[in-house]
Amino acid sequence: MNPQFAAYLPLAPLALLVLGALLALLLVPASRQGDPERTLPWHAGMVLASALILALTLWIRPVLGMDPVGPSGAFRASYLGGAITVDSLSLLLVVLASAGGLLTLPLLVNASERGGFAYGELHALLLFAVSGAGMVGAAGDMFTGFLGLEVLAISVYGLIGLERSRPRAQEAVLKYLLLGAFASAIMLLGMAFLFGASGSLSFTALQKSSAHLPPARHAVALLGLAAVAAGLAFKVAAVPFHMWSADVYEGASTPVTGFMATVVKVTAFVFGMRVLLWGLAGLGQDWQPLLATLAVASMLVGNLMAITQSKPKRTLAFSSVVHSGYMLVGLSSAAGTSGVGAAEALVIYLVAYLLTNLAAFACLDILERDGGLDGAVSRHPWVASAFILSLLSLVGFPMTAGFLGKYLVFASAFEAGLSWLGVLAIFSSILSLAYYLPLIFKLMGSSGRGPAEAVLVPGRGESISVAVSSTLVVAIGAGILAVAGWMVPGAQWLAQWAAQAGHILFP
Amino acid sequence: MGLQAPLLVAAALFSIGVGGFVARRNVFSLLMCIELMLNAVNLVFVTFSRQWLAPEGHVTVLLVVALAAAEAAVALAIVIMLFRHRETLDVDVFASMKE
Amino acid sequence: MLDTFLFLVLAVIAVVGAVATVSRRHPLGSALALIVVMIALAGMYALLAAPLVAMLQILVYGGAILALIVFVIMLLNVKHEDLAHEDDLVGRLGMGLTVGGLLFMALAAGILAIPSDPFVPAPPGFGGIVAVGRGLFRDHPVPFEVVSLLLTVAVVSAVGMAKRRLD
Amino acid sequence: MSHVHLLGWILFAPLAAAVLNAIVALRSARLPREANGHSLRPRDQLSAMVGVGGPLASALAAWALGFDFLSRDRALRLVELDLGPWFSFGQAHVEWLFRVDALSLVMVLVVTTVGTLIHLYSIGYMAGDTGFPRFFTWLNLFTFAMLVLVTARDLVVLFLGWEGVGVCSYLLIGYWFTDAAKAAAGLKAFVVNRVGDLGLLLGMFLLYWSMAPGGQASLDLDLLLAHVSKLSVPLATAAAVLLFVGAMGKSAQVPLHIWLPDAMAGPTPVSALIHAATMVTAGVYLVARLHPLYHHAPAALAFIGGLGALTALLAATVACTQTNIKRVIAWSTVSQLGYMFMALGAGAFSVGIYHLVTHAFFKALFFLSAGAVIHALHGEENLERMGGLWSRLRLTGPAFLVAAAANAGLPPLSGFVSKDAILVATWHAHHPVWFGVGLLTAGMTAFYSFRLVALVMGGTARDPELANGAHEAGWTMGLPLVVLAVGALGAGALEWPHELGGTLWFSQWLEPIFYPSLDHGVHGSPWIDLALTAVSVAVVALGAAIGWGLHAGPGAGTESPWPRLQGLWLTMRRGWHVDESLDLVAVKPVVFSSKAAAPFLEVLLSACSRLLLGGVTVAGRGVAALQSGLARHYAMAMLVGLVGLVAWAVLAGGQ
Amino acid sequence: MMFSLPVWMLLLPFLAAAVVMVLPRAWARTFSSLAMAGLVLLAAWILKDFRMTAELQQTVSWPMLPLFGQALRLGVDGLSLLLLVAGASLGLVAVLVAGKDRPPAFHAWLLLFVGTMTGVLLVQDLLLFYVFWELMLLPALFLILLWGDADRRRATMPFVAVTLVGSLAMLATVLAIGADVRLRAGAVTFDLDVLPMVLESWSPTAKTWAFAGLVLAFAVKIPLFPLHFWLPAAYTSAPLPAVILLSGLMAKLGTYGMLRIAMPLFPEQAAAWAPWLAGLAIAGILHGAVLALGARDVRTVLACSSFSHLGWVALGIFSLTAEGWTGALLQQVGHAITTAALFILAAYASERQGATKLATFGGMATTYPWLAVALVFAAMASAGLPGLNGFVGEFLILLGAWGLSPWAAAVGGLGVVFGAAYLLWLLQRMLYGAVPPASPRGADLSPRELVIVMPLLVMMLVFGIRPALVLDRIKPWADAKAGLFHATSSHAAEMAGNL
Repeated sequence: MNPQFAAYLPLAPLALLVLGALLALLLVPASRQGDPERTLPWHAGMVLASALILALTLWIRPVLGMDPVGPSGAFRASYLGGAITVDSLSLLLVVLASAGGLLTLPLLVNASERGGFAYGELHALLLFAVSGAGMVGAAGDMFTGFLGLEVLAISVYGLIGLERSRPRAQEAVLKYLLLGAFASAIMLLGMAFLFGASGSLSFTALQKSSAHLPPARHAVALLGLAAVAAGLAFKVAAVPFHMWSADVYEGASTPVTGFMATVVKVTAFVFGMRVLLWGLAGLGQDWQPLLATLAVASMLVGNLMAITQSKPKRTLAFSSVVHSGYMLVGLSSAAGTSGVGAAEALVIYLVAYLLTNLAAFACLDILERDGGLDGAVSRHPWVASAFILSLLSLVGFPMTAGFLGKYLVFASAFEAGLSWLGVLAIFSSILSLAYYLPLIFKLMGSSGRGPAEAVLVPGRGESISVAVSSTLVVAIGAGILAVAGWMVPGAQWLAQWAAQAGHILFP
Repeated sequence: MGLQAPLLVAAALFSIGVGGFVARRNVFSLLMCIELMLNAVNLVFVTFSRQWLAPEGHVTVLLVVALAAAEAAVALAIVIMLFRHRETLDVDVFASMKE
Repeated sequence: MLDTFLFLVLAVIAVVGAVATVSRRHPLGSALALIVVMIALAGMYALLAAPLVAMLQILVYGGAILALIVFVIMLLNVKHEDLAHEDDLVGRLGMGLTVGGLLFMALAAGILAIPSDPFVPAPPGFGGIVAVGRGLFRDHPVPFEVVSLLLTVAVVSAVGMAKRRLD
Repeated sequence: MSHVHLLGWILFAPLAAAVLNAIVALRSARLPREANGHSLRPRDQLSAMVGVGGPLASALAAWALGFDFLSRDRALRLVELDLGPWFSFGQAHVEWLFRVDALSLVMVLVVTTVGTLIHLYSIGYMAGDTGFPRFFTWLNLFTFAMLVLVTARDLVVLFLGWEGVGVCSYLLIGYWFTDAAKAAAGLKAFVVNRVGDLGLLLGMFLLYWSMAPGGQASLDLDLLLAHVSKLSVPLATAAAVLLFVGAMGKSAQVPLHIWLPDAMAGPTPVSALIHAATMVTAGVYLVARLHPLYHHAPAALAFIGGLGALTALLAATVACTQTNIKRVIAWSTVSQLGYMFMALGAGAFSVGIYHLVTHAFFKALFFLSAGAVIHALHGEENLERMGGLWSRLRLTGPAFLVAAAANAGLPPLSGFVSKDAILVATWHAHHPVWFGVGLLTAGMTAFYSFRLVALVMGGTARDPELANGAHEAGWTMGLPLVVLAVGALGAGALEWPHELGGTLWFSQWLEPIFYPSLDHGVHGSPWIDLALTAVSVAVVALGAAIGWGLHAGPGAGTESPWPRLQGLWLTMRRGWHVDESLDLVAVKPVVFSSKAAAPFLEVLLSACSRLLLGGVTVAGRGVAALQSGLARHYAMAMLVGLVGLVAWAVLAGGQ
Repeated sequence: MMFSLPVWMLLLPFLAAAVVMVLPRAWARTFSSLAMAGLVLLAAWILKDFRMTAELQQTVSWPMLPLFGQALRLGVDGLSLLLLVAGASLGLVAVLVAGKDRPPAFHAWLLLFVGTMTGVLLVQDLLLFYVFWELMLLPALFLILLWGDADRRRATMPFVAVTLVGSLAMLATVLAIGADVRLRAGAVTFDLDVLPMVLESWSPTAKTWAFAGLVLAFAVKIPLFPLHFWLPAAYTSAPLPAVILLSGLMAKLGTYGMLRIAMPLFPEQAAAWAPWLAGLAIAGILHGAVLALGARDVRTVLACSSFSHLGWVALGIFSLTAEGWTGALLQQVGHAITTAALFILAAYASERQGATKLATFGGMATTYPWLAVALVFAAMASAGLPGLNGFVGEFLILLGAWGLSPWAAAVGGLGVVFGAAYLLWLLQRMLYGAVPPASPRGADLSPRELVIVMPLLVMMLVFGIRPALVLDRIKPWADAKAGLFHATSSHAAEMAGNL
């Protein structure tokens, strides 16, 4: 292989996504004929799948020109003076975002075919969204990462807004857009101050300067940190920047909600890891209490809000606020040079969270279409079981991915000396039972309110999506039993990958 | 002239924009408040660029302008869509979702 | 000294314009006030050794973005009854600006803690088209490219949402 | 046959009979039930044969062993049967170890002999009952359990027998379970007994732990009794009293006597065997068996004797007033058990045991003859409908009279000898109060015994129709009456007082057991003893005369012969309201709390969950109120958050 | 050995559950009975090979994912052996009493229930213990929620909620321990043999909190007063096979956890708390008995009885004496047999009566003599009649309790009285009295029913007369491990000596 060519190979997944998105735009007119061959869905699916496989392959077979960093075998390849950085974390994000897109696609297509949706553009926007997420992962400087987030955000605005016939979707997109722009401006302000503190926005430069800032510039950096944290908190829906999420999650069509709750949040967290663990690693002492406070607020308020909700979708929305709290626990535990374990844990949590919520929202979408959740287990046993499984994963039940993530993240809090935070997180888990259990009970109950028989059969794509995500939830969860040699090598891969992704931030 | 004056102006503009954003109900006003905030950010960038003598700030300002344009485009599209359906520019009308 | 004086004048104009922007009832009035703010800002940019940015501020911001907003306002033919009936505007504006004022105080406290030495003289060509162009196209091509993508996405989204026919 | 084999026969013949009968009972349980009068169905015949055969074999073996013992040296009167380990814990090992010595042999003989007779009697008494095989199953099983109790060498094995007889008692009292009240009487008996059993258990624990520091912890009687002298006196007293609580339950001492009168709900043979002759005397046996411990704890002995005296008196007063033939005898049993404990309390262990033996004979006779009366009157038990039966029941009548006279303690019957020995013993033990109480009780005993005879046999029939239908039952019921009557008449010979020319053979038989304990009855001055005997005989005679005189005449009834004492009479008839008081103090609160507990729990649970959930919900609502649906409110929240963060940054940066 | 007996025991139920899901409905019961029988065989094999010592046997060890530890160890010792055997046997019984019309999913959940509990018993690793512990809830929940009584939803909510609260408290302890180990050693391990050494250096406060977390989790499962509130409703509304496993095995895992995890890891805390916990156990014994006395539903009586009996077990454990421990372990096995028999017989009786409310019962001894005999027998075993399986355990527990404090034995011993009272009162209402005119008539125990019940009754007798069959395997362990608390127990003996 031509070494020149090989050196640029790590960019391939991202390039593929962007080109695929642009190609999808060209194909949009084809959809005018009603797209009987489903050209667009196939195209989008193929692009996402190839990006996923490509990223996986790249991770499994570190390519020429990638220097290992640290003992875990993590690698990093920089291009254009560090503006683009491909490493284990960015590849993982591509995999996650592509997987998110891929698993959402059938539901989205189904929703649009049921009507009320602009069919053509959504494929392009989905691909754009995933590429935006990929750019966040590959960004070598803060502003590029921010732009990636904006690409993702605007694509999601579009995805919500494409459902033009439903007033709630319009309301959702309006709120999301206005508040999103507001938050972006705040984040930009923060970045401006960070730029002021170090003279550059590239992560490497930030890291170098943040390690030993003179007091004056330290003050500037703190202003920047505060505003950036606020912007990030909005993106991940942490209290008190969370209020948009319930309305937007509710208003958007459920597949889009699922995509938002997973890909957008995970991407925002990866961005947060880049900014805080890489760029601002030197300020760990400063942002640790800040994030811990946000985490506590998110866990507390999120739980209280979730308990009072009557619509499952809003409950899940606030549940994801609570989960942001957990992830913030992990992020704040990663402060300091010994935070590798916490970063690793957070990465695993992100994976678990993404898969679990994808499954949950997919099931919710299917079940709410056909008679609601009451006694769904008798109408759609498999889908309802998958839903229960994902709810258990959200609770953090063992043998589900959720447990794995929760266990590792909470343990990292204890390890970081934030035992109080760990204990609060467990309290929060206890509180969260107050809304997860009723949902489970509702699914299993036989109140007789819903219809007795299934009317609508979920599409094949949807079924596969639910099956894949829930199987992965269990498979990763079973990783705790992954005793060398005879079970679930996937779990080991994940652990290894997470270790590398964590280590890449702590050279 | 030093850092403080431009930064204070930027802070003032940003705060006014923020204050307007939480106060106004008219969609266009909200959009313009955001523009105001973005402009304040730009001023900060330019100021620090001057301080560091780094052109990166200028570059960023240009890109922020483009970003503002993009956001405006989408926002206006939404406004058009909403106005078409609801015949109003009042954001408070859109409060159907709450528990 | 002249710089400082000019800057202060522009600052006052900008702040007054900003207040007008947020307090005008009709969006058209706000838009006009915003243009004033932008022009004042352009002046400040020029004083801060950023002539290119100053120019583009007027061209792109004033010329394009605001024109777009004004265009849409006109397009929608917003009548007075379509506007929000912001009867309690003064009260809410007071409230908003109070909290905004708090933010300003917090920010100002931070800013005033920064030592404010006079700027060193800028090297020739700083902020000029060459320097910025080099920064944009040589040092930071990636953000530039991403922004292009961003604009594409925005257009796709906007078109998807705003076009009349569903397909 | 070796002695060990004899012991094996003694123990397991009844068990084998019980198992066989159980099989018959279970097989017949599925057959249709037909009423067939008083004749025995084939399977009942089998059951009867097995049921009597088992105890009979046991009795024969026991007698064989007894005669063998007689021929042996005193020190060699011991047989042990080791069936291996049961369980071990801590340092202790519990063995299936059975032992017959002189004391156990007495008990074994009483149990098997009286038991066999009562089994025989039951054939006639229970003939025609649908549950005939079941009855014999329980009765055989009871015999086995009782034998385990009296032959056990380990306290835990003894406890097995102890509980085993309790269960059989429960099952037999509630034998006619279709009558819920009868079943409930069984329940009461079992539960009250359990209170005593708890005391017994605790006593065992105390002994075990008191031995633990020496590394010798065990509940084996030999080890234990060898150890008791090392115990401190308070500890020994505590253990002794706790163990006695067990005896109180089983032997119906105040206040745990309340179950025994109700236990009369069972068939009369059951009352005779379990609630007169054998099971209720287990407490006496236990105390006697553990006599070294009690010797070491004089205070406990005093307690036992005092409580025995109280029980004797109280029960005697109640017996005077009863209207039910069986209840009179039941209360009499309670009273006599009190006597036995009085003897034990006085340190006269062999006298206590002797009264146990004589009592077994005459009280069994009393019950069986009463049973014959009841049988003859088709189940009638009310004294108000009896009378004038002497002429109609030519066998039962005399038997009844002998039983009553022995019970009253008329010389020279067996009851006289044993009762007199007790009175003498209390006098010599310097317990004049006990003596006085004993004397008074003896008088009352005579009173109610002859009142009973007068009401049942004497005078004219109060219900002529019923009386005219009365007839004697068959030989199976008659033979036991005769044998027991002979026993009641002649058993006095075993311990005929010195001063009247007797040998005190029984005390000598038990001497190796209770050696070196002092039997006060043996060592008194003959003249004092004679005087005491004279006094007691006089009192008994007086009581008997009043009892007969007041009730033999026409028109006599069960009501108080002295109208002015009517109130007291009724109080006594109700057992001095002990039952009601205990019910109020111990049972009612438990029943109330059991009824209240579940609803209370429910209310508490729902209140707690409501409070908790309510608190959370209220807090949630408070937060949710901010979620107004208005974007600018959301922006305001963000703005507040931003101000907070920036303010924090300024403060943190200023440091 | 990779595939030795414990591994097979651990895998079999899970594999069988997977298989049964894809089998046709008609084969489900047969297949799962075969699977359970296989499990019983494996357990019996382990039993056969068991050496009567205190040590861990049949050990298996694998390397683990380093995130979670170094090696996963499985093993069997005197503490777990008989629970394993009892669990497998009860699993078989549960499948046998399951109705013919139960769907495959029901059997799958039953198998999973047994499997998770087997896991709890086999693993020698704190984290894996927690995992199986938590998993165990799932089958219980689903069995009740999907196949329970009419008011099952009301019944299960407190059960699940409080159980999860308890296990999250345990999770807090697990996390704290794990984090500490990793900080100190740089690697993760949850091996139960290693942890005590690590925990030695903890501060007393930290230990107390950690211990409290574990105690809460176990106390909910036992349940210890006042955390028992979930029990009556849950047991009452669960289907029969589930309730057999719930009361027969799951409840014992609470006390198992105390002995396996909480007390060895934190001996000082255990010693300090033991009197208080024993007090709660006694309160539970009495409260359960009182509840059983007042209950109006036959299943509620048995549920409360089970609660009361587990109070006995807990009392034995908290007595901190070898006698008490031996008794508690014995009582666990004995109670597993008795409670299963009682619940089964009660179900048979209710089936015939067409109701479970005691007010509708009466006179069953007349109409169903065999059933009545069996019920009386089982009730007597439950009441601790010597010669049957309940006695020796109760005896040793009370004996041990005396070693803790004479008052504990005296007050706890009242349970002996109350126990007899409520059981006989139950028999009184079900069996005795006249037959109510309205009650339906049915046949006495069928051969199938007899085949299920008889072995249990025979075992009651056998273990009553030859408890050594169980004791010989338990006692070495109890004697050795209670040595941890030897100081306290000899102290108690001295106290008794000084009294």
